[in-house]
Amino acid sequence: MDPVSGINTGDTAWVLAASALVLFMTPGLAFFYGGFVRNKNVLGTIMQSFIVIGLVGIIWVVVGYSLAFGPDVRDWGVIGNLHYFGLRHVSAFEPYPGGLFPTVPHEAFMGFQLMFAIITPALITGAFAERAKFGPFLIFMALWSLLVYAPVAHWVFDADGFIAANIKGLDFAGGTAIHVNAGAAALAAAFVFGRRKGFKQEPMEPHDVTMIVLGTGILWFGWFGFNAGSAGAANGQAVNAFVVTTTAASTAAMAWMAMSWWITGKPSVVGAAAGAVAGLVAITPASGFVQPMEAIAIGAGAGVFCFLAVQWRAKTSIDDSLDVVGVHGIGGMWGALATGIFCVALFGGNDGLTHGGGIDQLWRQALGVAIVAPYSFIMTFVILKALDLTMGIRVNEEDEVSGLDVSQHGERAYIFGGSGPVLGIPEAIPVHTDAHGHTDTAAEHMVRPEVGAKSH
Amino acid sequence: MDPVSGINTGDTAWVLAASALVLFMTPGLAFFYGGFVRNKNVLGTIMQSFIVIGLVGIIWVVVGYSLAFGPDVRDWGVIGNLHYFGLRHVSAFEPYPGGLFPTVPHEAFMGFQLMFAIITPALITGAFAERAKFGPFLIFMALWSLLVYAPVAHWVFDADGFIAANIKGLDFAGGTAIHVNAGAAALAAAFVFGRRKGFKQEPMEPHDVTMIVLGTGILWFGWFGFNAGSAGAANGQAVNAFVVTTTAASTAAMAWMAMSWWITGKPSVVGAAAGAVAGLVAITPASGFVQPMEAIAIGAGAGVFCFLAVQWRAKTSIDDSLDVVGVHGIGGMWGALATGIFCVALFGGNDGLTHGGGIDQLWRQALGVAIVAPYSFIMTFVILKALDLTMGIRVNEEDEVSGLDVSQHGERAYIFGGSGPVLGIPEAIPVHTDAHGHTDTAAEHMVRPEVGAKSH
Amino acid sequence: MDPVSGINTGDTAWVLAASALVLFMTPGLAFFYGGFVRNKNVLGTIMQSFIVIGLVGIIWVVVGYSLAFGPDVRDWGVIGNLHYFGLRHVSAFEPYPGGLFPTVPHEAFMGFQLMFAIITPALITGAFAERAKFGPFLIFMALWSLLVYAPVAHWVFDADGFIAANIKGLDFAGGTAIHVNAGAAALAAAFVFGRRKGFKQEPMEPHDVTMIVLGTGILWFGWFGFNAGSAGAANGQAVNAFVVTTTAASTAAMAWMAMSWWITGKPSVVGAAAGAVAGLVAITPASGFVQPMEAIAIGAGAGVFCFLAVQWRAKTSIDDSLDVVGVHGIGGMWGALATGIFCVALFGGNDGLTHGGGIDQLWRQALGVAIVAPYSFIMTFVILKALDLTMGIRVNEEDEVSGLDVSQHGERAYIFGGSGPVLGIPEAIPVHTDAHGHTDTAAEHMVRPEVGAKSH
Amino acid sequence: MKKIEAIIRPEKLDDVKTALSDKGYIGLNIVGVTGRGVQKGIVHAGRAGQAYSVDMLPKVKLETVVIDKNVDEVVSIIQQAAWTGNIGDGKIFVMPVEEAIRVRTGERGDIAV
Amino acid sequence: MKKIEAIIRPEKLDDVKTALSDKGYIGLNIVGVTGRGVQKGIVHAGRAGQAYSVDMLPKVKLETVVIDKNVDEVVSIIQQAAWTGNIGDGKIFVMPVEEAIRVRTGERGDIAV
Amino acid sequence: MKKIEAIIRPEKLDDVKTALSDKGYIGLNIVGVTGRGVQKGIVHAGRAGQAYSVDMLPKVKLETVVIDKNVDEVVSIIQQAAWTGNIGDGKIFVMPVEEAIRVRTGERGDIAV
Ligand SMILES: Nc1ncnc2c1ncn2[C@@H]1O[C@H](COP(=O)(O)OP(=O)(O)O)[C@@H](O)[C@H]1O
Ligand SMILES: Nc1ncnc2c1ncn2[C@@H]1O[C@H](COP(=O)(O)OP(=O)(O)O)[C@@H](O)[C@H]1O
Ligand SMILES: Nc1ncnc2c1ncn2[C@@H]1O[C@H](COP(=O)(O)OP(=O)(O)O)[C@@H](O)[C@H]1O
Repeated sequence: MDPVSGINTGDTAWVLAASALVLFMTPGLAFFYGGFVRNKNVLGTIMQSFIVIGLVGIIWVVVGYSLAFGPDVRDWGVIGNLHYFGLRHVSAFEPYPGGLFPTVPHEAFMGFQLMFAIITPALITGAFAERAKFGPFLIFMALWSLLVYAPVAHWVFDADGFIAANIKGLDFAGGTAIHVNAGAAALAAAFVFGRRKGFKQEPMEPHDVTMIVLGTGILWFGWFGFNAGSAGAANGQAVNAFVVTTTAASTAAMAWMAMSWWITGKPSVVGAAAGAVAGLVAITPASGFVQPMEAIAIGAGAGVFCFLAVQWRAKTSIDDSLDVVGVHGIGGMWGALATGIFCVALFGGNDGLTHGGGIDQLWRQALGVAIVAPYSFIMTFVILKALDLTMGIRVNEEDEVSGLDVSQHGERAYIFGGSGPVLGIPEAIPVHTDAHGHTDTAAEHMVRPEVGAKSH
Repeated sequence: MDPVSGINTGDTAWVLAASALVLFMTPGLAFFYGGFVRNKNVLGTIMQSFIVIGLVGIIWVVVGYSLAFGPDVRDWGVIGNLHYFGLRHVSAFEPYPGGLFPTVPHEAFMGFQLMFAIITPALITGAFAERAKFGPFLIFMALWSLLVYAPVAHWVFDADGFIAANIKGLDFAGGTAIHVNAGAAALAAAFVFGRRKGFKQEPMEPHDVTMIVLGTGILWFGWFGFNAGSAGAANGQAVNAFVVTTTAASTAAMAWMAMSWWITGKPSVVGAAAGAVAGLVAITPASGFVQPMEAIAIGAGAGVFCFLAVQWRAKTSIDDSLDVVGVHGIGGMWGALATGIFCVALFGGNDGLTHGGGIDQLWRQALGVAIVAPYSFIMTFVILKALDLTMGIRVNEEDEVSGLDVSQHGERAYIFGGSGPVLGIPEAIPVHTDAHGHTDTAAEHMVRPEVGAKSH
Repeated sequence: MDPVSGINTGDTAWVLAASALVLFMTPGLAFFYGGFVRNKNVLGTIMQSFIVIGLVGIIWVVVGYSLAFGPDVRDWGVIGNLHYFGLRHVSAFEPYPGGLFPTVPHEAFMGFQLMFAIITPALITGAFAERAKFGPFLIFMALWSLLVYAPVAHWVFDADGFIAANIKGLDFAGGTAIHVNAGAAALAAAFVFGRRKGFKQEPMEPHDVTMIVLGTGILWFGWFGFNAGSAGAANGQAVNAFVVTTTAASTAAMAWMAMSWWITGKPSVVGAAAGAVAGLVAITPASGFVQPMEAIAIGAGAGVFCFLAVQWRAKTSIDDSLDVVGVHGIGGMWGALATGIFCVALFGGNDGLTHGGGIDQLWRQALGVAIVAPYSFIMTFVILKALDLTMGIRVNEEDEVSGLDVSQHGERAYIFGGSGPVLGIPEAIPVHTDAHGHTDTAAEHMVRPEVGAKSH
Repeated sequence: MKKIEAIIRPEKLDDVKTALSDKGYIGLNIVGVTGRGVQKGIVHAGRAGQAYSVDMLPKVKLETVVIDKNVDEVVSIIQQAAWTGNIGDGKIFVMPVEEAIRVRTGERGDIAV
Repeated sequence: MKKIEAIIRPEKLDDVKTALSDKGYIGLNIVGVTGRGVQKGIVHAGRAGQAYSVDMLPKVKLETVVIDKNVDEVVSIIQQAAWTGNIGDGKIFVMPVEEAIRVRTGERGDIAV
Repeated sequence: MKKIEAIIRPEKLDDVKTALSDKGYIGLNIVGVTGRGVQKGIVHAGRAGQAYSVDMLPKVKLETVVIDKNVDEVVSIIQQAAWTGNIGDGKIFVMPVEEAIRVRTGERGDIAV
């Protein structure tokens, strides 16, 4: 440890590795979601996560970080000021003056938080999969990042934020700030976007379950950075967060699989993957404060509660397409409350219900959720409604039938389906030509001399 | 380094990162194996690795760890006691009292060992790919983890274990405890499960070689955690283990490819991938004790010996479907012996044959293998036979023809094969209805109003 | 930190993790490239990256490292001597005597450099995708590694190299040594290999865009090791390199996507992925010397310039099939120059154009590029021409039509295309039998009794 | 009996299937094909998104065997349901079938379809 | 000559292929199709495993052109080998073929098949 | 009208397509099939690269409906373009078509194809 700055190389090494792991989660999420959608929407779905790394990756370093972790405006605990605008005053050598991550450089803390800021809005995209117009989608993500994520992160994570400082809610790695927040936004989004064409009429099955498992594997791997990295150091709390994270995920995977086995007669692979994610979500807020045997309880709860939530949702007419509410909303809420139930003062924080602390902490946890969820729901609803009225947030029916890949991005994911592989023919995007030979002009001007029949 | 506890943040950071890497290996293995099987079994195969993270992830923290690394029962060096049951007495702040990983918290050592305990049984699944009934499979994994892995890990890894303490076998990261162990179990499993329907009559080719390479890439990446993490510190031994690991894998990939080129006339991509894994297996026990140029020898041996073993196996009637014996059994054995040949006292351990230590260490290595392999073979045989007689371990013929994905999990991996992609039609699982209209009732009760023809 | 050797565990932990990350980039590259090619060439393309890990993984530890980082021959700054042949004198306990990475063991520095040596030649393979004969390809890679990469790495990275020492060009993680170098080689390779059959006549679209995004995700993840690892320590420079790396990639992904949106009317997913890679390339040389807001400028430039270069290339008759020149050549060049424009003395190095340092550093940067690019171009041209005249570097037309997978490796990537999945029939490689029943004999001798019709 | 082969737009398949079943025509098979006709398609090529015009487009072939008297009705159902009025709507072909056998029962002739 | 088109269960394909080759009928083609008939199928939907009933099922179409005198034998081989007795066993259709040409030799008529 | 079905080698598809369009025959459909005939194929099996001989090979089926007077020309174009002279070149079948309807216009008969 550097005696002047207090920077420790071991802690810094861990925070750097953890940040890389958390960045990797967003492509992981892209595959997790991409596997769930139909073939014709896989690129659009992957893109909705992937491009958020681009979009929020810029917004956050320019202004988002300062709003979330800048010195508090008027000491209201509501929002940070622009002291860190453009990362001015964010040192690569001194720690964050706000007290978090005291043994690593401030810029490393910023980079770690960046990865959280990226994945949170990306989580919401599952709620409106297969039907969002790409342009308005980008604007939504940008606004949500600034108007919802940045303030909520300030409230919950920043030492001056009112949930952290006044309510004293515990949220180690973001159960409330990230999962409850994204879950509530997802619910609002499902309402504003409305149901997909064919919802409950056509099967809309995952087009590639192996892609779902790939995404799950990457998420699990990355979540070690997410939770154990949130200790901000390679210390005992990080080690314990690491262990409880994997334990909860294991248990939830088993629990969800068992539920699917019991209810449908077969142990579902998709269910095991979804369960693992639910367990990772639920342990997130608790990971710095609970012990491994309690992680088993949290994981089991996550597997069962989220399964039931998803099963219930499937009976409603809400098209939260990839069950963001059921997994992140419910899982995050359970995790936030479970933190109040199972937390122990060992690593900092308080003793919870099962450790003689009474319901005090549980109450604080509930309060945090009760503030963040409605805020996120309402803001998301308003932003999306405004965008819908001005630009329209949803693709038209024809584009929805064609799929996002072709209609939004002009691309197709695979050239081996259908007659493709044998024939080596890419599945072209048909030009709309009416009977008089008039062609869709947008495309026309850039068409090159024909290929195909004329090759050789 | 903390002067009281002796905990070092740099070492802890490395062990945490290494543990995450090793966890990631199991999904990697899932893809490696998943690519090899036929389309209809890919989910079942992936699940057999993936769910072990769930199953053993619970068993190990509850009791497995204590059996393997708990204080020795009666000082026989055979098994640990229940001192660490439920991770009681496993500190997040103090190191493992057993002497291993002295500069990282005990709980980190436990977490690192957890990842080993997960992947080892998953390795065996390749031997009985495409034909195991899922329920009995889970029980087998649980029993094997407790009755085979935990004691063998105690013998080999724990300082009090009789192979480590008395025989003084060297096994840096698990050549004997993991690969020979899994390989011997695989042989027993191949015998008890018997051959797949159509074995040697129908081609049973990898349905996705890119998935095999993906798995190999993840395994190689994760193996740095496996081997270099086994140093328990970010020290010279870790650095050397890192380098020899990649060197051996490189050489073995080249060697296997060369063998396939020589024998079949074409350099096989599958072979290069299999070779890399064989090299990683072989260097595992040696990685803490040998130098890079010797890693080339070990890798070359792995590529050649494992290729020959696999080629020979293909001529027998043993259906070790994904060649676990040939790669992990033979590769692990070669690695264990090669450790005795090439080890050098530089990093601890002894001087081996080529460093003036004579055959002493080689002999100890052989003894370790000679104890672990039969133990694992016999125990596995007995467990599986018992399960087979009571519940049956193998799917029935009809389910085997349909594939594990549909028969065991009620799911299909891909909706882009056949007419799928063009038409967007999921490949449904046919209901068995006899000519009188009687339908398979298990499914019936949960069937919702028809979709498809009636959509819109 | 060890007071005698100066080795620091935190720094070592970070360099180990970073090395693993960089190794993982090469499989990432394999998928990035593999997704771009046609179905029939995906294994051949993946193999061309994957096997380089094998090939250069051996060459480098035996001799390449010594040429690049061994003590300078005659103090000309041109090449290292054989002092480190076979990694003799490369300590696992003491740092590299050449001054780089002073707080980690020499062998760790070697391992980190190994990963760079592996990925650089692999980058070139995109230029001659879908048409290289495998045997000569291997020889080319080996020669290029020794005759081009090793000396250039010496010039640029080694403290005694003439670009580093005399020209004082700044190249933090390899803009000139790696990307400009590979880009120039790619141009030469595109010329010598010539155009693919059907170039500009048939569409040659990516057969799997999700694979491209997977590769991009892995590359982005791994690039944190590449750039932040190049600091050789878990220090402020590493932290800043980490942040600017992701910022530049984000910006370039957005910029390329915006360009494609503007020019073609749709925001391309392939474009966003390509853009991210271009941004990562461009920030590479600058990452140790610039600040986050300048990374936005560098990323934006990378997105725009590389897009234009690729668009321009598409109008020429140069078949640089996967646009290595446009992305790595142009991106690397822009990055090298941008380093001279934006660098700041804060982390070492000099002040550049925008920090009051005048054009001095920019000039040095340009000089570095002007030396490396022609050297690489000419050497590559000569090596390939020589190989072409002696063994032929290109597959014959029939093999090109069949695809590399079948013709070079005797394998097919997928068995779910066409009628495969429904039918479970692998797509066999037809035997060429003439009308008199004479069969291609190479295959014949190892044909087993027929399967298929005769099964059961 | 006649076999009716209809080459239609993939996006119209659902409508056609539904229109047929609404009138009681259940039995049919579909195959993904790649068709060439007057209609052209576009492929966006390469990272810089150059557009190519191609002449091979994904189509769906729907096949159903019907008894002679239903041919006209089925043809007209398909034609209406598959219609968009733009080039590329496809073709319907009618071909003779001499015999039909139901595998399950061995029934032959009109009763088998 | 006649063309025989058999729509069968995918899991019966191997048996049918073998039964045909055992009697010396080698030449044939197979295509994956999606069929609709009386038989229904199930799709497990979503993470909570809800089951849907669907009416489109994967089938295999086997096509072979045979000379007139072999039609009955081939039909009955296929029927027997494809039979399970449950709904969904499929259909066999026989259609006229006017000419057959072997590409390699240009031979025409019965000798070409 | 006749339907011409040609089973050809996949690698010859481009040549056949071009040969047809060069003579003005644009309309056609192609389907990937798996064919069995005299020709054999090889599968490399397992990590040690054992070779198996198999009898099912990937082929392409090209279908086009043409008016009666063009049948001979189209058959011969295909035959020439698909020819390699080796076993496995494939077959061409000609079948009767009773009616053709263009979905877009409702036109029937020769004018529809
Ligand atoms: N009229 C028809 N024309 C063409 N194919 C048909 C027709 N009716 C049924 N089929 C095919 O036969 C399959 C089996 O039909 P189905 O009615 O389910 O059972 P079965 O043949 O036992 O009566 C269907 O899935 C479909 O592929
Ligand atoms: N002569 C033909 N034989 C068989 N199929 C044809 C023929 N001509 C066209 N088709 C099929 O019909 C589709 C539509 O034809 P096209 O000429 O593009 O438009 P339209 O049917 O509106 O005149 C083609 O893509 C092809 O699948
Ligand atoms: N009787 C048949 N009916 C339909 N298709 C056939 C028949 N015989 C052969 N074919 C198709 O023709 C292809 C080539 O046949 P094959 O006997 O191998 O060579 P050739 O056509 O040169 O005699 C086969 O793979 C199959 O697709």
